[in-house]
Order: sequence, then C-alpha cells, then structure tokens
Amino acid sequence: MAFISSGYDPKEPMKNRITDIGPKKFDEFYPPVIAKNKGKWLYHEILEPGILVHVAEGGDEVYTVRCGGARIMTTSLIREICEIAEKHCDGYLRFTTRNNIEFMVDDKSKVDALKKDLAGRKFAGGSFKFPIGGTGAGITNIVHTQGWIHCHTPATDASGTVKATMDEVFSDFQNMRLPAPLRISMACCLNMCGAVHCSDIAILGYHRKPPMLDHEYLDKLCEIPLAIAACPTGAIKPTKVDLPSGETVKSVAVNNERCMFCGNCYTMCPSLPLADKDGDGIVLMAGGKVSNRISEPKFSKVVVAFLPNEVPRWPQMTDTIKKMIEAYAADAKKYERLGEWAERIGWERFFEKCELPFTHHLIDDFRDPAYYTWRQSTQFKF
Amino acid sequence: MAFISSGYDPKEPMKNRITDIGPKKFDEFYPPVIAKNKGKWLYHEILEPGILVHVAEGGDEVYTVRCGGARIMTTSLIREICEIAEKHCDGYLRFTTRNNIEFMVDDKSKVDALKKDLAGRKFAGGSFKFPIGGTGAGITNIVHTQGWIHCHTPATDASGTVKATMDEVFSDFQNMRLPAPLRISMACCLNMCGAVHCSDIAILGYHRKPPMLDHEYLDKLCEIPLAIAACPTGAIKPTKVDLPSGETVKSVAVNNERCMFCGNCYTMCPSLPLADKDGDGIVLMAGGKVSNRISEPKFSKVVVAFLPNEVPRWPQMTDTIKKMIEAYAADAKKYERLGEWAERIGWERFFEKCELPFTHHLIDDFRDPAYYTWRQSTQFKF
Amino acid sequence: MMKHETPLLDQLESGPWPSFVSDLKAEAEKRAKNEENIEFQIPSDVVEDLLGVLELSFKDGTTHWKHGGIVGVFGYGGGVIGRYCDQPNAFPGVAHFHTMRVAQPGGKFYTTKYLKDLCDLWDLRGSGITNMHGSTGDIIFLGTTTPQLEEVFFELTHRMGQDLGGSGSNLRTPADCIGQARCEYACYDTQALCYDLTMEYQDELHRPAFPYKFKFKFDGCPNGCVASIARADMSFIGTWKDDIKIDQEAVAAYVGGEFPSNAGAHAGRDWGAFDIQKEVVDLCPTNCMKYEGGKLEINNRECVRCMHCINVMPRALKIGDDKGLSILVGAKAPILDGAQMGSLLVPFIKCEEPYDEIKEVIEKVWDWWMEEGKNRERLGELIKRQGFQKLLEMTEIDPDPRMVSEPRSNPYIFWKEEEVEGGWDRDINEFRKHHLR
Amino acid sequence: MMKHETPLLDQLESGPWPSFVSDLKAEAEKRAKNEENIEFQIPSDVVEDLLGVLELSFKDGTTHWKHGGIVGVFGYGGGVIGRYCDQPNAFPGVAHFHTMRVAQPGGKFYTTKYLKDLCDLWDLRGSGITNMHGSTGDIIFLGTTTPQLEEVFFELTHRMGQDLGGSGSNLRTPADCIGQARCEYACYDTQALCYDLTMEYQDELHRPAFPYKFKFKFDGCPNGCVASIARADMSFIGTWKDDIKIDQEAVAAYVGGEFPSNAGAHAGRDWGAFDIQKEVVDLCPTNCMKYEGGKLEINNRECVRCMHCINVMPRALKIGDDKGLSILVGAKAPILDGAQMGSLLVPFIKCEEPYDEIKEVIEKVWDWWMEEGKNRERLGELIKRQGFQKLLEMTEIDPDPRMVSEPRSNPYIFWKEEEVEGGWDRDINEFRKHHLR
Ligand code: SRM
Ligand code: SRM
Ligand code: SRM
Ligand code: SRM
Ligand code: SF4
Ligand code: SF4
Ligand code: SF4
Ligand code: SF4
Ligand code: SF4
Ligand code: SF4
Ligand code: SF4
Ligand code: SF4
Repeated sequence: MAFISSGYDPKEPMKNRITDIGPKKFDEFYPPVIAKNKGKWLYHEILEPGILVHVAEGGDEVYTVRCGGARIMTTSLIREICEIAEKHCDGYLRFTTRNNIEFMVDDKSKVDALKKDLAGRKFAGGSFKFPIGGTGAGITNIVHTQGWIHCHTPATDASGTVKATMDEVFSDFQNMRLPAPLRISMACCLNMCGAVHCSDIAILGYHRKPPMLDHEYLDKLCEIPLAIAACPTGAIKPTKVDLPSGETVKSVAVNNERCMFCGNCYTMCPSLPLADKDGDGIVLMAGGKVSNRISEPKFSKVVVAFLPNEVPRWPQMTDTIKKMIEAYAADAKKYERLGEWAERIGWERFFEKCELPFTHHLIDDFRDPAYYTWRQSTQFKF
Repeated sequence: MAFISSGYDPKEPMKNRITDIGPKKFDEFYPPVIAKNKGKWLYHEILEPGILVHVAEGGDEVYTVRCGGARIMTTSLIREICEIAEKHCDGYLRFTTRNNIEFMVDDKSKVDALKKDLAGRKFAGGSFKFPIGGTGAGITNIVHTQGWIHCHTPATDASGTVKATMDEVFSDFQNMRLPAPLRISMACCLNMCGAVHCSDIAILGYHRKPPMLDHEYLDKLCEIPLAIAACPTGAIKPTKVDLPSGETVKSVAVNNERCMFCGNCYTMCPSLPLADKDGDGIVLMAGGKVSNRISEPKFSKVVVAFLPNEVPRWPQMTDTIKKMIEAYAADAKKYERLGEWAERIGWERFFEKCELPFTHHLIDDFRDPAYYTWRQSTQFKF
Repeated sequence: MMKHETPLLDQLESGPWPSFVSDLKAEAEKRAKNEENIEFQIPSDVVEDLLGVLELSFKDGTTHWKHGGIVGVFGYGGGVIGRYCDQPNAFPGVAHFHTMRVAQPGGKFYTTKYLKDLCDLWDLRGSGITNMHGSTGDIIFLGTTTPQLEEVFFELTHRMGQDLGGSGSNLRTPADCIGQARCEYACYDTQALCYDLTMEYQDELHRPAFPYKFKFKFDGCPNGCVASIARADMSFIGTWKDDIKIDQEAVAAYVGGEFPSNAGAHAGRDWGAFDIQKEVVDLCPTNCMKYEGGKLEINNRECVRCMHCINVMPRALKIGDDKGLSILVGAKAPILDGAQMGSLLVPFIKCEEPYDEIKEVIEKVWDWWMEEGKNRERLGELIKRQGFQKLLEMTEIDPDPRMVSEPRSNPYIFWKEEEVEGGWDRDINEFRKHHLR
Repeated sequence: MMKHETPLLDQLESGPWPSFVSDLKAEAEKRAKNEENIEFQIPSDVVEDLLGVLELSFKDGTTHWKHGGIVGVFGYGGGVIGRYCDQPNAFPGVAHFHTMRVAQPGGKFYTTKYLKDLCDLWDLRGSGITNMHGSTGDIIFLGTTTPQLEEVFFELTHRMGQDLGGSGSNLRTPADCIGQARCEYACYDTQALCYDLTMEYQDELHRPAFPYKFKFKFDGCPNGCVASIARADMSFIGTWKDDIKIDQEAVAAYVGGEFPSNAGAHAGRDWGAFDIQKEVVDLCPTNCMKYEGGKLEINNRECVRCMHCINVMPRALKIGDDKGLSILVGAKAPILDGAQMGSLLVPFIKCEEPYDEIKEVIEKVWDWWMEEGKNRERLGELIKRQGFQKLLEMTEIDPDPRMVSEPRSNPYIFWKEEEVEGGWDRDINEFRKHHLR
C-alpha cells in the first residue's frame, strides 16, 4: 500500500500547523429540538425500559431511545449507527456518559419504527447490536477500561469480563425491577481507569505476585530512583546484582512481604513486570455510589478478595455478581442503592444474604484510615 | 517531728514484705442490701434529681442519694463523709465512675433525713459540700485530671476550670431538663488523662509554643534518641550546640513549623519545656459520647481552637460552654446526645446555633484520616 | 477464514449483549476483502492480529502489550498513548498499536457527518477500531503506527477542525453531563462551561506544565451523571440556593397515581401504590419535609439539595432559581494513597460568562499545585499532604463549616507563630529563673 | 492566718459547687493547729505550700512541678508518681510531693472503717490530700516525701491488706462499673471478673514486662458507665445473644403514663405525654421494633443491643438470658497517632469462672504485644501498625464481619506467598520468552 500524505511535512512540522483548537463546539451537534429547548425542559418520563421522553416548556418533546453497546466499536458499526440516525433522527445522535448510544426523535410517532429497526439488528454470532434499555432502576452499561486489548498493566481482560457480565444481567438491562439504579464498573488494574471505586458493583483486575526483576535491563530502561519512589509501601530498595555474565549492574530489590501488588513500580519501570496467570484475577467490590441522592457518595468495598481469571466467561465472577444482585433485589427498599442497603442491614448481614464468605483479606490494613473501618461499637447483629 | 517506723526496714526491704495482694475484695464492702440482691435487680427509678431507687426481685429496695464533690478531697472531708455514712447508711458508701459520692439506704423512710443532712453542709466559703444531683438527663460531675495541682505538663489548671464550670452549670446538676445526659470532661494536656476525647463537652489544656531547648542540660538529663523518637511529626533532629561557655554539647533542634505542641518530647525529656503564659490555654471540644445507645460511640470534635487561661474563673470558657448547652437544650430532641444533635442538624448549623466562629484551625490537617472529615458531598445547608 | 484461531474469544459471540468479538471479526473480514479498495496506511491484518493477540492473552492469562513507548505529535505533551506488542513476530499487524485520543464534543452529541468523517480517516490511517468513548470521555482511536500519528493529527486539524484530547501530565479532556441540553435538573449550562474552560486552557491541555494529570468534570446537579465527584481533580456540580419550587397540583397527581413516581424508573416491579410519606418525606435525609392536609411543605433552609424528592416527583418539584455550582477538589483513583472523592472547596459560586470567578479559583489551585506538587502527585494528594487549611490559604477562600463534614477530632493544630502572642522565641534562662531544673 | 496569700484561689471559694480551695484551706488550718497532735511525718505546712504554689501557677499561668522523678517502692515498677516542686525554696512543704496510687475496690464500694484507716495513715505519712478517685480509678494519695513511700506501702500491706495500683509500663488498675451490684442491665458480674483478672495478673500490674501501659475496664452493658470503650486497651462490655424479654403489661403502663419514661431521667422538663412510637420504635437504630395493637414486638435478629428501648422502659424490657461479653481492644488517648476507641475483637464470649477462655484471649494479645510492640507503643497503635489481620492471626480468632463496620475500600491486600498458587519465585527469562522487552 502506498503512503498517502495528509499534507503534513515531517521536515517542516510547523508549516501550516494548526493546534489548540479544542473539540468541536457542542452546539454544532445539537439536534434542532435540543437546540431550541435547551434549558427549558420541564420534566421527563421513562415510557418503557430504554425509552425516555423529555417535555419542554413550550410543549416540545424529545423521545430518546437508549441502546447498549460494547464501547470497543469498529468504524463499520459506527457507520451502521450513522445509517440508523440518518434514517430516523435527521442525522443526529449522542452517547451517554456510560457509553450507551442515544437516538432521539422529536415526535412520538417516530419511536416505533426506530425501536423496531434497532431491535432487529444482530451480529453474526447472534448477539444484539443495539439492545434497548439501560434506564431507571435497572442495570445499565458497564463503564470499563482496556484490559488485554490495549494496556500493559491489566490483571484481567476488560471487554471479556464485561461481555460475560452483561450477558448474565441482561434482563436487568431491559427491565426496571431493581430497588434503584445499579451501576457496575470494571477496571483491569488498580489504576482504576473507570470510577470503580464508587460503583454499586465493581469488577477489578488485581495482581497478587510481586514484580519480577529484570536486572539485566533495569538500569538501562528505568530510572531507579523513580521506581523506588513509586512504591507506596517503600518495598523497593536500590541494590547491585551480579549477572550470570559476571557483570555487576545497578538494580533494585523488592521486599516481597511489603508488596501489595499495586503495580505502581511497573508503571514507572518496564523491568518490573507483575503479570502472572495464577497470580492475576478479579477482586469484586460493592456498595459504592456517586450520586448525592439521599445518602452521600460512597466508596465501594472489597467483598471478594480474589477470583481466578476463568476465561472466557468468568463463571465464578458472574455467579457472585448475580448472587449480590438477587439478594439486593429481594431485600432492599424502593430507592435504596446497594450500598445504602448494605449499611442499613449491616455488612454482617450483607455477607450472609449474599452467601459470601468473609475472609481476613476484607479487613482493611492499609495505613491509618484502616482503623475507621473496624467496629468501635458493641452494636452488631448476631 | 519524730520519724515513726511502720516496721519497714530499709536495710532488709524483703523482710516480711507483702506484695501482690491486690485491692480489697469488692464484696467486703457491699452494704447488706446490695450483697443480698446482687444480680437480682429488677428496675430502677430516678425519684428526683440525685435520688435513685433500685428494686429487686424479692421486693427489696435500695435508695441512693448521689452527691457531687471536688474529687480533690482532704482526709477531713472524707472523715465527714464517713460520719454521714455511719449516721445514715450503716457505714457504707460508694463513689461513682465520675467521682460522685453515693449514700445508699435500704428504706424510703431513711431518705429524707439523709437528704437534709447532706444539703445542709457547706464549706466556710459558702459552697455546698454535698450537693445532691448528677442523675438522668442533666449534667453530672466533671471527670478531670491534675492540672497545676500536681502535674508537670499541664497547659491549664484542672480543679480551677472544673470548679468554674460546675458553678456555671450548677442548676443542670440539680435538674434534668436536658434532652439527654450531658457529660463534661476535662484534661489539662493532650495526654488526656480522662476520656475527654469522647465527651459531650470537653475542656482541654493545650500548649501553643514549641518547646524551649535547654541545651546545656539536654544531653545530661535526656536520652536524645528517645526525645527524637517521641515526636509524632518528626520535628526534632539531633544537633550540636556551642554554649556561651565555649563548650560544645550534643542537643536537639526543633523545626518549629512542624511542631503541633503535643508535648510528647517534654514527656521524654525535661529539657524541652513548653509551658508559657500566653501560649497555653483551653481548647473546647464537643459532641463525643461513649455509650452505644442509639448511635455508636463518637469522638469529640474541636469546636473552639483556643481560649486564654483567664484565671481564676475562665469566663470566656464557661460562657462558651453555656452557649453550647443552651443551644442544645433548646434545639435537640428528647434522648438526643449533643453529638447526635450536631450531626442531625449538621455541623454548619451547630456553629450557627451556638454562635461560635468557624476558623481554619478547626479543619483537620493531621495525617491521612483528616480527609475523612472534609465534605465529600454536595449535601450541606446554606 | 481468519488468520488466527480464536476458540476462546468465539465463546464471547453468543449471549444477548453486543459482542465485541463479532464486531471485530466482521471488521477483520471486511478489511481482508477491502471491497472499497482503501489504501490502508497501516497493516490490513491489524484487526486479525488484534484478535490473535487477545486470544493469546486469554490463553495464557497475561497481557501482551509492552510498557508504553514515548510517541506523540510534535509540540503536544499528550493525546497519544504509545503501545507495542510483545509478540511482534507472531502479530506484526499490531506491532505498533498506538491510540490517539480525540477530544469529544460536550454532551457527546454528534452529527453522522462528523462521525463518518472520523471513520473515513480512521479506516485509512488506523485500525478502524475505536472506543466510543474512553473513560475520561475522549473518542479513542485504537491502534495505529508511529508514522501515522502526525498524518492523523494533520487531517483532524485541517480537514475536520478537530483537536486531540489530553493524556500525560496535562489537563485531561474535560467532560460533562448532558445538562440543560436535555435535562430539567441542570443548574447551569455544563456544556457552555466545559467548552469555555477547555478552550481557555488549551495550553494546559496540550503542554505539560503540571506535576501530573488534572481532570475537570461538570455535573449539572447533585445526581452526578458524569461522576465528577469520583473522577475529577476539580468537579463542578450544579446546585441552587433558594427554594425548591412546588406545584401542589402536580403533587396531588403523584399522590393520586396519575403521574408515575420517579418518572417511571421503577415500573419493572409492582411496588404498590405511591406513598408520599414513605417514599419522599421519610427518605429526606434532613427530614425537612412535611405532607399534611394534601399539602407538601419543605423547610428549605434545612434542605441539603440531595435531589431525592425532585427525582421522585419531577413534575411537581423543581430546582430553585438562584442557581450556581459547588466546586469540589481532589478526586482520584487509588494510586498511591488510596482513592479520594472530591472535597468541597467552594460551596456556591455563580456560573456566568465569562466565568472569571471560577477561573480565579482554578488558577489559584493550579499555581499552588504547580509550585508545591511533587512529581506524580495529584491535587488530592497534595491537599492531604499539605492540608486543607493550606489549600484555603493559597486560594484565599475563607474557611466555612460547610467544607467539613465534621470538625477535627484531634487538637493537633499547627499554630503559626504570628497567631500566638509573644511569638516563639523564648529565653530558657529567663524560664529557668522561675522554674528550677 | 495562711502562710501564703491566695487572692486568686480565694475567688474559687464562692459559688455553689464544692470548693476544693475551701477544703484545702480548712485542711491547712487544721494541720497548722494539729489539735490531735499527730506526729506528721512530712512537713505540716504541706497543704499551705500546695495552695501557695497553686496560687503562683494561677498568677503566672504555668505549672511549678518538675518533670517526674524516678521513685517508687522496692520491686514494683509502678504505683508511685514522683513529683518535685520547681520552687522548693519558696514552697518547702511540697519540695517532694509524690503521689501513691492505692488500688480501689471493685465498684468503689467502701466501709467507713476502711476509709478512716486510709485517712489515719495519710494524715500521718502524707499530705492528707487525696483524689477520690484518679481517672483510672485508683484512690490517689496526693503528696508525700520519698522516705515515706516504703512506710506507707508497708502499712498498707501489713495493716490494711491493701496493695498499690498501677503506673508506668504496667497493667494499670482495672476498673469496673457498678454492674450487677446495683444495676439491672448488667450482663455479667463486672466486679467478679475485674477482681479475678486483677489478682491473676498481679505480676503484670507491678512488674513491667510490657512496652507501655495497659488498661482493662469492665462495663456491664453497652451503656458503658465506666467508659471502657474510650479508655481501655481491653474493654469487656456485657451483651447478650438471645431475645430482649418483653413484659407487655408494663409496656402498656408506660404507654398509659403510669411509669415514667427512662425511669424518670427526663423529669426536669415537660416533654409531653410518652409516645412509644416516636420515643422508642422510631429511634431504634435498626428499626427492628413494631408497636401495633398495643403490642410491642422486637425482631431480635436485627437488634444491635444498643440499650435504648430498655433504657426508656426498664420495667417492661429486660436484657436476654444468654449473656456474656464482647471484647474490644486498643482504646487510648491521642498521643501519638490520634485517639482510638476500642475495636471489636471478640463479638461474644461467655463470662464464667474461671474465665479461662477470656484469659486465653488476653494472654495471646499480650504475647504479641510484648513481642512486637515498640517502646511506648500502645496496643491500639500496634494493631494499626501491623494490622487487624495480624491481631487475628496472633490471637487465632477467626475473621468475622462483625469485627468491621465496613469491609476495606482499598484493594491493597497483602497476600501471603502461601496463599497464591505457584508462589512468588518466577523466572524472568522464562517470562521474557513470552513477553519480549
Ligand atoms: C444520560 C445520562 C447523562 C449523560 O450525560 O449521558 C443520565 C441521564 C439521566 N440521569 Fe443520570 N444519567 C447518566 C449517568 C448517571 C450516572 C453516572 C454513572 O453511572 O457513571 C449517575 C451516578 C450513579 C451513581 O450514583 O453511582 C447518575 C445518577 C442519576 C440519578 C441518581 C440515582 C440514585 O438513585 O442515586 C438520577 C435520579 C434518578 O434516577 O431519578 C439520575 C437521573 C437522570 C435523568 C432522569 C435526568 C433527566 O431528567 O433527564 C436522566 C435519565 C435517567 C435514566 O436513564 O434513567 N441520574 N446518572 C447518563 C446515562 C448513563 C447510561 O447510559 O446509563
Ligand atoms: C453510677 C454510674 C455507674 C458507676 O459504676 O458508678 C452509672 C449508673 C447508671 N447509669 Fe450510667 N452510670 C455512670 C456513668 C456513666 C457513664 C460514664 C461517664 O459518663 O463517664 C456513661 C457513658 C456516658 C457517655 O455516653 O458519654 C453512662 C451512660 C449511661 C447511659 C447511656 C446514656 C445515653 O443517653 O447515651 C444510661 C442509660 C440511661 O441513662 O437511661 C445509663 C444508665 C445508668 C443507670 C440508670 C443504670 C441503672 O439501672 O442503675 C444508672 C443510674 C443513671 C443515672 O445516674 O441517671 N448510663 N453512665 C455512673 C455515674 C456517674 C456519675 O456520677 O454521674
Ligand atoms: C484509555 C483509558 C481507559 C479506557 O479504556 O477508557 C485509560 C488508560 C490508561 N490509563 Fe487511565 N485511562 C483512562 C481514564 C482514567 C480514569 C477515568 C477518568 O478520567 O474519568 C481514571 C480515574 C480517575 C483519575 O484520574 O484518578 C484513570 C486513572 C489512571 C491512573 C491512576 C491515577 C491516580 O492518580 O490514581 C493511571 C496511572 C498513571 O497515571 O500512572 C492511569 C494510567 C493509564 C494508562 C496510561 C496506563 C499507564 O499506566 O501508563 C492507560 C493506557 C491504556 C492504554 O493502553 O490505552 N490511569 N484513568 C481512559 C482514558 C480515555 C479517555 O481519554 O477518555
Ligand atoms: C493521675 C492521673 C490523672 C488524674 O488526675 O486522675 C494521670 C496522671 C498522669 N498521666 Fe495519665 N493519668 C491518669 C489517667 C489516665 C487516663 C484515664 C484512664 O486511665 O482511664 C488516660 C487516658 C486513657 C489512656 O490510657 O489512653 C491517661 C493518659 C495518659 C497519657 C497518654 C497515653 C497514650 O497512650 O495516649 C500519658 C502520657 C504518657 O504515658 O507518657 C499520661 C501520663 C500521665 C502522667 C504520668 C504524666 C506524664 O507525662 O508522665 C501524669 C501524672 C500526673 C501527676 O503528677 O499525678 N496519661 N492517663 C490518672 C491516673 C489516676 C489513677 O491511677 O486512677
Ligand atoms: S485500569 Fe489499569 S490496566 Fe486497565 S486501562 Fe487503566 S491502567 Fe490499563
Ligand atoms: S507492586 Fe506496588 S507495592 Fe509492590 S513493589 Fe511495586 S510499587 Fe511497591
Ligand atoms: S492530662 Fe496531661 S497535664 Fe493533665 S494530669 Fe494528665 S498528663 Fe498531666
Ligand atoms: S511538642 Fe510534639 S510536635 Fe512539638 S516538637 Fe515536641 S513532640 Fe514534636
Ligand atoms: S447530573 Fe443532573 S443535570 Fe446532569 S444529566 Fe444528571 S440529572 Fe441532569
Ligand atoms: S432535595 Fe433532598 S434534602 Fe432537600 S427536601 Fe428534597 S429530599 Fe429533602
Ligand atoms: S454499664 Fe450497664 S451494667 Fe454497668 S452500670 Fe451502666 S447501665 Fe449498669
Ligand atoms: S436494644 Fe436498641 S437495637 Fe435493640 S430493639 Fe432496642 S432500640 Fe432497637
């Protein structure tokens, strides 16, 4: 294939260079009904799962059909989305903050055809292309990260765990039977490139083996002081190592007892890889939230310390998630988020009702704030 | 005065030595009605402020008259207490965990004479010797510490601040008009030899100047490494100092910016005194509790960062305490402890209702847990 | 016929949820056929090799991407994440597989024209694989080779008038909720503020002058639909100061069952008839509501604007008129010291163009962080390290009890010398006159 | 006529609350007169000089006591606090002013005989000033000279059968609430357990083998009248496992106003008629109560035994029959890392003589702390430093969700090598075969 120049001249990078122009301005992309009624919306209603109407002061309405989707998306699929938007929505669409696709029409009469069109499209393998849902007191799309598709530090895959999970909870994507919205998030390492630290249920990839030491290359590829400084527990020290070749090189030593497998050293230094088939796997967290509704935002708590990477469908992980969801659905009150429920019934009951074992790993031992998670009271349930 | 030997022979300290015999056994001191009904009490009632009746299974009753008292107490006063106990209570009495004196009688008919006797006794200066009260939803005796009477690290006096405060809140010692019990505690330095960290209202002596350095004696009187290790903020370093005499001695240097005046260095080393007339004074804390009733135990919070030592009656301190009590009395619900009230209305309202200024000092900046006291929510009141 | 067998991945084609494997496999086939005769500027088997390397990861349970390399476009400190495969011989199509972050528009509204232009560009010069969208909000172009980075950038800027987003120790691409564009709860125009600040701070977005990354996110109200309180060094969350507006007739309609509670969000189950006392009044976190004699009353002074009652009865209750926003600072993921949520710095600020007051806060925060922040220290960590009081001092914001959920419980106050009468210089010999050793 | 003028202190004689100044002044006078011709073994002006030095402190706003000296009785590591005045020339009567801690009896019940014997001893050999009682619970003999320490100790042990209490890096004098002696809420015999452990651990009380001080306190129920959760390295707090016993007739009597709510504790104000729904049912922290059709019901499985309902209606509700105690560990004052309250280690343990199970917990905790505790490190600080998990490991107690108020929110788990398949030894060269650099 022949090189096609964009016009860029590597010899004169500054020639005609355009920079700092930012994103497109939002209002270029507003559908007319949005542009006209912005700031004048009166109320909304969820007509059925995935279908919202917003009504404006003057009486204008906008109907939104929300569809799930894998956020890893080929241009072919985007073109198909465009085709649908052109057919039904005058060429406008949007994505939500959780990567659902929203098709909007300005009249109720246009909804049915759109719905039908969307619901009918499937991939060759049989899965939906555009499942409608993700609204109200149900489960919406999972925000997630790169996993084995693109990143260098994951302890699990992102797209795979998400697909496996969404398949399991799919009926709740298309139903609104839960006490409140339930938000699942996924991050493939504890850099947590998705707000899994504040999600109702969080899937987290985690390493469990301290870094390997690639002594031969360490000093060549890394700045040793940076690697040392990166370790939150001070587990890394400088050292000298005699290589089999007889050469003595500068390197580092890791105090494995002090390592909590965060991978921060590896972020700074490629000669400290952690990944390991047996060591890596899944941590499940639960009970976080972001909204300020009723209760203040909450961090998610670790409720399962480790599950292995059972590819391709992580059955133990999805089973555990299901168990939590069903216990929550059965027991929580209307409007009660998962974390609010756990706090009301007490975490001791949470483990009981979700049939999860409580292991020592779940007791915080990280620095001073750990103390605040222990129980300084005689109030507890038998 | 002639030396009177107890029988102890300093030359043979081990001769006839009796050790490890512990305290007297409790049941030697039980009044008969207690000994008989121990473990069989059915219920109690507070008949009037300071007067309780406990009723046992078999119908036996014990009437308790509770009296306040300065816990610094001379043998003369103890003898007077004994005289009363002999007159009315068959020679038995007890002290409460907050240093009140309890006289118990086994029949209602004996109460009145006892009450009268107690209420009639006054000190030469006019104060009561045995004010009756301290029960129920009122203010009981203040637990406190040594202050300038005996300790080497106080930043204020204990007995003096307590007397000044109890005089101000005296009517609440003899009344039960508050929403719940209100416990005041006092500690003269942050060693906090009294549980002021969990009191409804706490009076705390606090230094505000870093230690002076008595270089000439430091190495002679202290173990420098211990002094250095004692500092929670790492503000102390070893150094060498040239004395005016020309002699060079080992000593320490204090990084004043990192000092938070805790006095822990002085505890380890007498050559690092902190006390200062202008620097020392009072911190007021509020909202702590110990009981597990309704809400879990709570730490007290710093609500006034500093008040000067206005001897002999600390008027600003007692005024502020009064303001808090009155705001609480007016606004809290029945059974609500001061801290529960503050949390329910929000601390922003607490400062408003108590007319206390909120200063930057009250925002936690001590280590990681400080974060958890900041507001991670949009929920607040204007 | 695919280049690599993918028996494990194939199992992710079944089930109802859209299968990325199916999507990728279709794309791989399309590229192999290349019916439109595109002159692919990167290996045409890039998608096949991506599937191949992913299958390998599924098999051996580890990633096969090397530690990120330093690539980028000239003059920008971010926008590109370098990525190389650690099995380039087996998967040459993804030997280079860099991502480019394309700054998304506010509210993530699009025209199909725009999206198709992006697709054309990416089919030609990249893998044809994207993330719609990355966790920060960018459109992610997933996978291209080093030589194509400048070409893509040139085309983006010249043909599409479109810039890259942030990465590295930069201001990251700011993101907002849909806000006033389609939400009745929005207390300010999230898109307008997001856009204005994005344009104002292009320099900070593209040229690192920061110790580490910095994120802005804009939530129109306390519901927090862009999760700013959890994921932004600076979160702008809409709120109001005056009273919630009550339409008593609409209240009656909710009570009478004419309007569905919470706009129908709970329709998937029979929760019984709507009970305003139980579902609204009793759940108000401050108990500041009353429903008596068919009338709903709110003691607005005690309301903490949690949104619950409004969410339950959107046709009856409306946010107030004196609108603005709260600024919270310091949210971040767990590395290094544990996760943080945003801490309230500015309880209320008006949100009016040209947003000077807001920018003043931002710039004071940045000045401090740039001065004092250590390498790789997020704002939240700096605040923890130097203290919230220091933040107030540097931003010249007055302390306010609203900033704390409770006052400190330790008395460890770092008094400053100038706050204490007589200062700190004392003469030990003078002291010893009154206090013998 | 007093030896020293005390114009400031004199102002503390007025007011209703018992004046310690009046008490001390009377004592000073009495000693000066010495009508009983006691052969005071320490300066007879000790009380006057105490008033004098205190007045001086009031005047100059600082203490006049030197840093504690190391004095004590032979063979004991504690029980005496050495104290010297820093103005011995002006106040020779208190030049030495050591305190002795006399171990108080459980429940602080006394006979007058015993107290008077103490007074006789202390008038002769000490200042005649006491604290009834110290914060830990001891009877404090406040002020004597060094030579009198052994004399007092000898008389205490030989004549009174009474020992000193703790100080220094020892087990401190254990203290209890009045408990079953006069309280219907007591779930175990606090005095019996307190005494038994005190006697069992006399060695630990008197001879330091500990890194620092250690405190036991015994609360009969969750009301916490001896504040053990705030002030004891090990708190023993009574509780029960089965159901709260309800006497429905008595409930009706409360509802009818025949019995005063909370045993009359709120009688100082008119709070209106007793409202069982508002005052009991609605305030239950777990909402596990119901009052319907004149019947009170408790869902005991959800009760957290907070005591509220029982406190409000002591004649109607009684603690359960399956009684025992919870053990909490680590409470302490703020030095060094901030205050701690006790953290729940043993949710429930039976409290039966000879208390072997309880002693096993204590001794395992001590073994760990003596092994690992640093100089001046309280148990609570050790738990923080090495982790609650370590505490469980060392005490061989199984983890239980009751031990936490919530699970950790960080995933920073220190896995042990033996917990992870394949261990930690890995061959980088083998790894590099599959993952090129
Ligand atoms: C479209 C979207 C904003 C956007 O800019 O894209 C959005 C839109 C709406 N949100 Fe949201 N929320 C959106 C993400 C969020 C998030 C962010 C997240 O999940 O990462 C949150 C915070 C979640 C959390 O607390 O963890 C969020 C918490 C809420 C809440 C509070 C829910 C609660 O019970 O705590 C409401 C109020 C409600 O549901 O009544 C709300 C309400 C709404 C309303 C009803 C607002 C309105 O009047 O239009 C919108 C429709 C809700 C629905 O779908 O049922 N929105 N909403 C986002 C849709 C994501 C998706 O595809 O599913
Ligand atoms: C005598 C004493 C125990 C002792 O061994 O000496 C005692 C005795 C009783 N306490 Fe107490 N408490 C005693 C110190 C405490 C303390 C400790 C302290 O203040 O340092 C507490 C914890 C306070 C805190 O939470 O900060 C305490 C928290 C309670 C409570 C819970 C109150 C609450 O609302 O949180 C009750 C229940 C009640 O009041 O109904 C209670 C109840 C009782 C009862 C009713 C128990 C009974 O059935 O006899 C006793 C009479 C109460 C009264 O005086 O109104 N007792 N009580 C202590 C008296 C101290 C004094 O002289 O004032
Ligand atoms: C692409 C993206 C994940 C995704 O699949 O969507 C991503 C990917 C990476 N993130 Fe992230 N982060 C992404 C959003 C986030 C978010 C979410 C957000 O911005 O709302 C967070 C949590 C919020 C926060 O900033 O704290 C996040 C927290 C991190 C961290 C931890 C930072 C911290 O202070 O705790 C790291 C580690 C680092 O910076 O060294 C990190 C680092 C990385 C790196 C650069 C890996 C590294 O160690 O150098 C990842 C490159 C992956 C790759 O190969 O493409 N990423 N990262 C997201 C950016 C896409 C976009 O621009 O839209
Ligand atoms: C006498 C007494 C105060 C009182 O007036 O009642 C007292 C007095 C002293 N305490 Fe205390 N403590 C006393 C009960 C307490 C308590 C309360 C308790 O035991 O329930 C505490 C808080 C609970 C705790 O242990 O944490 C307490 C926490 C401290 C501390 C801080 C310990 C910590 O780990 O945070 C110190 C500092 C130290 O040990 O270096 C301390 C140190 C001291 C010293 C020895 C001063 C020192 O730095 O060496 C004081 C001697 C004063 C004197 O001249 O008599 N004292 N001390 C109390 C003992 C009387 C008794 O035996 O009954
Ligand atoms: S969470 Fe970790 S592994 Fe996943 S994309 Fe982010 S940095 Fe990479
Ligand atoms: S993985 Fe984390 S804890 Fe372990 S050595 Fe690396 S930086 Fe330190
Ligand atoms: S609180 Fe401080 S000053 Fe007061 S007695 Fe205890 S150690 Fe001494
Ligand atoms: S007073 Fe406390 S903070 Fe200051 S130097 Fe001494 S030990 Fe350190
Ligand atoms: S955050 Fe508020 S304003 Fe923004 S979309 Fe959500 S509900 Fe609407
Ligand atoms: S917004 Fe929240 S706090 Fe305000 S009245 Fe409604 S429910 Fe109550
Ligand atoms: S703690 Fe309980 S048992 Fe002990 S006196 Fe107080 S109420 Fe009674
Ligand atoms: S003891 Fe407390 S938790 Fe138990 S039923 Fe009574 S009020 Fe509720």
